[in-house]
Amino acid sequence: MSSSAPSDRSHARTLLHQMLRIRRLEEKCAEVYTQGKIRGFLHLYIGEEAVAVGAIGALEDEDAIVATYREHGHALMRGVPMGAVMAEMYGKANGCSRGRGGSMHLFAVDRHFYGGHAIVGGGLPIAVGLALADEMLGRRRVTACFFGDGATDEGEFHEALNLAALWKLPVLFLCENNGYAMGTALDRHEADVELIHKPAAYGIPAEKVDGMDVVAVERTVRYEAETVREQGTPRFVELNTYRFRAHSMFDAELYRDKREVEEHKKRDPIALFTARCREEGLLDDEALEAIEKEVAEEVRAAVEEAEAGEIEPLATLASDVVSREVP
Amino acid sequence: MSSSAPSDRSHARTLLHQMLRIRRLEEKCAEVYTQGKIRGFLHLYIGEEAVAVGAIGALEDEDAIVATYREHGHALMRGVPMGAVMAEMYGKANGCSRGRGGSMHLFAVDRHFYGGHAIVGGGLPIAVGLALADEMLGRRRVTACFFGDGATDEGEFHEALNLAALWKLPVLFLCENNGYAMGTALDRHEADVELIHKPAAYGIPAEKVDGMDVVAVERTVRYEAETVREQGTPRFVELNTYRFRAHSMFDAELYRDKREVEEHKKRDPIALFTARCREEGLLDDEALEAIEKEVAEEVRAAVEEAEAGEIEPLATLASDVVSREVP
Amino acid sequence: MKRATYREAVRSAMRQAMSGDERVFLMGEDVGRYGGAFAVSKGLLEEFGPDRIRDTPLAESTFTGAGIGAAMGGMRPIVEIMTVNFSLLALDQIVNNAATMRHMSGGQINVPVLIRMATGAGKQVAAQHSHSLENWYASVPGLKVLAAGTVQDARDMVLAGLDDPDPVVLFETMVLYGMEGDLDEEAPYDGVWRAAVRREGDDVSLISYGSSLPKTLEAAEALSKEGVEAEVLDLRCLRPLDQQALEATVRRTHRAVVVDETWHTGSLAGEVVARLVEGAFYELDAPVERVCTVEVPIPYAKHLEDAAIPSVARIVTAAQRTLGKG
Amino acid sequence: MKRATYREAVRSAMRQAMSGDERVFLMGEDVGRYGGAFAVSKGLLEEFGPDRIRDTPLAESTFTGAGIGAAMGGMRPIVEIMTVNFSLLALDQIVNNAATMRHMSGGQINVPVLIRMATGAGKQVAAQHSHSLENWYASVPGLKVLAAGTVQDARDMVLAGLDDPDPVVLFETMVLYGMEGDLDEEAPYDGVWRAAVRREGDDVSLISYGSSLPKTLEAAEALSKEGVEAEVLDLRCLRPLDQQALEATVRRTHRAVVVDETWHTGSLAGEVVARLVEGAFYELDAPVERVCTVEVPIPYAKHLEDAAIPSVARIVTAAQRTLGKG
Ligand SMILES: Cc1ncc(C[n+]2csc(CCOP(=O)(O)OP(=O)(O)O)c2C)c(N)n1
Ligand SMILES: Cc1ncc(C[n+]2csc(CCOP(=O)(O)OP(=O)(O)O)c2C)c(N)n1
Ligand SMILES: [Mg+2]
Ligand SMILES: [Mg+2]
Repeated sequence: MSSSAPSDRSHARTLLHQMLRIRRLEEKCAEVYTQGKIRGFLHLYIGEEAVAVGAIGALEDEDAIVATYREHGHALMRGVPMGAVMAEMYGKANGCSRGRGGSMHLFAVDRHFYGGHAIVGGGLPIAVGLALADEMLGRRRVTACFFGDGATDEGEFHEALNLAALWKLPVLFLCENNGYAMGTALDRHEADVELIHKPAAYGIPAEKVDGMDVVAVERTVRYEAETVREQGTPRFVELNTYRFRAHSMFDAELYRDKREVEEHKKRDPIALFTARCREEGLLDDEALEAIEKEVAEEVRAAVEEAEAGEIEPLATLASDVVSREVP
Repeated sequence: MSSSAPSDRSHARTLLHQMLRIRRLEEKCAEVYTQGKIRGFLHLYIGEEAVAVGAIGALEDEDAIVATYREHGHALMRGVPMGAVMAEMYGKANGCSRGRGGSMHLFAVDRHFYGGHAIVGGGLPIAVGLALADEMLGRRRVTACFFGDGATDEGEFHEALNLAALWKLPVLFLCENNGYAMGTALDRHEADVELIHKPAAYGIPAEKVDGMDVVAVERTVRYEAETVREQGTPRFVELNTYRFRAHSMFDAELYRDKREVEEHKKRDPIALFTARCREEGLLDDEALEAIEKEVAEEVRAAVEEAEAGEIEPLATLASDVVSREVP
Repeated sequence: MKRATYREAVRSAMRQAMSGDERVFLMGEDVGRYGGAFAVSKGLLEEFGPDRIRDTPLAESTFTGAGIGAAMGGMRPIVEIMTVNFSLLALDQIVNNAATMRHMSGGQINVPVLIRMATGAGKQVAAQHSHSLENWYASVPGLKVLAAGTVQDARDMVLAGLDDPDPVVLFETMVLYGMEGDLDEEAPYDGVWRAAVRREGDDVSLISYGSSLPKTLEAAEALSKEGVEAEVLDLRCLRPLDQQALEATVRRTHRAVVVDETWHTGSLAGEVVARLVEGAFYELDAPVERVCTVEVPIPYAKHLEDAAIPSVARIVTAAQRTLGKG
Repeated sequence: MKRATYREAVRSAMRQAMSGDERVFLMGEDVGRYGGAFAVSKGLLEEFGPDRIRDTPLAESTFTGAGIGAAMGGMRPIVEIMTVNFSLLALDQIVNNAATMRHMSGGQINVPVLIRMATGAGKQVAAQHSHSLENWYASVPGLKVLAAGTVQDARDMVLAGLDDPDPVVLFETMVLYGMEGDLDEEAPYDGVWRAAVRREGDDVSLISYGSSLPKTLEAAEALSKEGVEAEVLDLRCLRPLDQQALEATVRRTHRAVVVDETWHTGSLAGEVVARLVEGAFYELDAPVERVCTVEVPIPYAKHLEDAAIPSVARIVTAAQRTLGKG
């Protein structure tokens, strides 16, 4: 399977541009991490870019997003400036969460980006609640909830699907199945690896899509999101993808074979899509170079912004714990 | 649907006798509860007796049992003396849990009865663990895990089914579906009321049986338990039944219509079975009277034993918190 | 001003809040058709309908998380967790989401959810159903914690909790639901965030809250008959604790007994002792005493349960010890 | 006697236990193929095979409960919960099952499970991944709680925990896994149930454990340069607490600082203060100080995280305050 064709030149450009923004930003993150400028857990999305780009590109701007700790790509796609993302990882006050959250907790509430969440499965009930508020307030939007294959092991996954289905809430469950929960392969953490059987037990319609094919992801998620918006009931999409890098920066990758990784790299979503665009004559070397240059410049500027950022004064250590002191 | 026929006279007698022991004991419990001799939560099993009698009758004595807080019938069927059960509810030292547990926590570990558990869904992981120990120690027994329809809402239910299936453990999941979780009807707590769809999502074979038909329950559970024993993998049975009494003694039953209850009482498992046995000429009035007399005497003696029991001395208040004080 | 039960006071407050603010709604297990496990929400379904009185599945973690999410989405949810015992299943959502969301987002969002739960022992419901965990909740930054020990507070705390922009955990005492008292349904309610002196006295301070408050007041009367005048301080707000009030009372009495139903080790009473040491050490003329629950999972048998939890007799004896008597 | 890291010490103990007792096995997330999130169990899968080194699904409540059930069934499970943060999802099983089973069955059954978890902040993993909840676990009757602050204890506590017939929760400090120290793999290990004096001194007692122990020892050296000789008491066993040792140290020094990484309010340090008041009030010449974590969800930024958790400087200052200096 290769990648599907985009509708036109500008569409092709947008998709590739967005995937490259994520790829290059994260390559830079890995680099500065080794310099100790980013610390803590850093979960790279490299190899999975087509999922966030296709899926979030298919949503409306006012749709809500709840993501995991592997959410740099999702934040960028939702319009969080790259500089604010990088500054957050640097722990600077100009970060999108003022340096309080770091890589795992990127937030941009004004863009309806309700955060990166670091407890596996913990974001699902939040997404159901956001959709409940929409339903009760008559706000016609979709809440897109991203989570991994590992999250389907957690009880909250099942409770959340049941509640969303029982109460008929507009949640679009987006399962990023990259085949592993940390070092545990899908067939060693789930008795039935056919993940779309799970939503079926709650009467939630579900389908699978090739997560390495950005256009297919976009098409599928657009259809599913529109259906959720029209019918106001939950739906589920499994996006099959693969993590090219280690789970986090502390992962020796003992659990998988280098050859397996190489095999999957042959289906690099960016390479596949670029090839297809060339075939279609939608992008030539010149256009590609232009995109790479633009992205390189954006990354450079983002690092600059992060480096230049101030840190929060110690005096504010305990600020924003509560919004109001008791009278 | 009426009740299926038992194999012979003695079989008929045993089943009816056991169901009546539960029925009459609990009627007495309700009576003494109003006198304040039993306190706390008291969950009556009246109407559901065919489930415990048929299911536990179909198990081997060494099979393990994990039950809920609605477990008087299960304890009796597993051979816990009626006096020890009644004394426990009286909070006496001669109770099966020395008066520490009460109605919701009947234990008889020597009979592999691993307790009544009061946290909905909380017993399932315990059952999976008992089966894990059996598997690792090469002990060929089945762990029968009872839980209600409400427990299927809890995340632990799903986690436990997944783990049992993934690790191929000899657990027999027995779902006592009485149509309500306290005051919440099944269709208001589960999006898909077809409960056997849930085990399917873990590749666990499942079937339903009429829980008001003691012989059918026995036949089904015998087959399922034997299969678990042979194959060493989990299976699931949904037992459809109905609770004739309030959820607990604090329930005004605002959530269901008296007529609905009356409808179900027409399928009283004891009445159905008695009628069938008469038809088959397996039990006559004399035999029935004899059973009732025997049960009445057993209940009387149980109350006497409970009344006569000593209470634990206050000096032992904090005993059995740990099994060994630290050196 | 009228007479009402603690249960009716909570219901009255929820009714007032839902009538006044469309965004307020109640969700929890059996709050609707059943009328609430303790009949607290009885009648509200008929009055406000199933959209605002929502029976949930048995899924504490997710319905609590959904309440948190709904609050993030602009609603003012009241999440009823039937009892604190089941809140163990929802702790991740409360501690890792409700309490952290504002801080880890750099102040972008607040979580105005009111989480109500019944707490405490005394009903012979044994080890798994008799927990008191106010001490745990009171230790979590990002949460505010209230515990109602009077009928008026049962009403006021619901309203104050709903007015607050942050996640508020409200502990209702299971054994007090039937207690009668005066209820002013027009009263201002912002006072609940501060401790209240429920009885004045100069000899010893009895510091308490929630389930232990009535016992503590009774103990004060008993002590009075023996010529000991105790001041009774009701903490009311367990997070943040009213440090001023704690110091003020021992500055008057120089002796204190802290009464609370959490287990002795790690009890909230222990925190109060530590704060008295930090803020008023030189005011203390005797070791501060704690009357808490004996370190045992609550047994079913009545005589054992009674012996396990704080009693009037134990409070009286402790108070006398601080005065060097007995 | 050899040099080893804290991580290696835990591994060595698990290897020793599994070699000596067929019933011992390890289960948890990524303990096998991955080698353990912190590489603690690295190599054990190859040595003991997948039947005894079991990777679990991401289902904390159920795999912990399964460990409890397996213990009831005759095994000696080691349940590894990757970090204490995720144990919030397993609390119901630990508190309502492991801790109560023996009592509510009237003593019929015990639960010999060892639950290991990494704890603490200091790695910039932010609010949801940096909790310290030893205070909560230490408050639960039916549990025993250990916290390893040295390489030797990291080994000894695993073995002592496995020998114990009751549920034992062992806290391993995330930031100490790489710490080197002396390790005697033949040493007896029953001493871990009692507090240990890690440094003698007469001027002030510094009471600590786990993650805070190295900082406290460092602070003691700094104080020594200023002529203040501090006694450092390592609690080691957080439940039951060693009351004798607590009283003995203040009887020597009459001043104390309790250092612990749980949040200040409701901290384990607060419990220690309350116990000193209960058992040695008249020995105290100054208010007991607490050095705990500032009341904020742990922020990601390093300078903020460092400022939030106990530091050598804060310990030194607190010690000086107890001596009326600064
Ligand atoms: C409740 C919980 N348990 C364990 C962890 C540690 N952990 C972080 S990511 C992860 C794997 C999650 O896998 P998956 O859901 O497939 O997401 P992926 O990392 O593959 O994107 C684990 C076990 C956690 N963060 N939360
Ligand atoms: C985790 C948890 N939540 C809530 C309760 C309160 N509660 C006790 S029984 C019950 C209903 C359980 O229904 P079901 O599982 O169908 O069993 P049934 O009572 O019908 O036999 C509830 C909600 C509880 N004991 N545990
Ligand atoms: Mg994955
Ligand atoms: Mg039911």
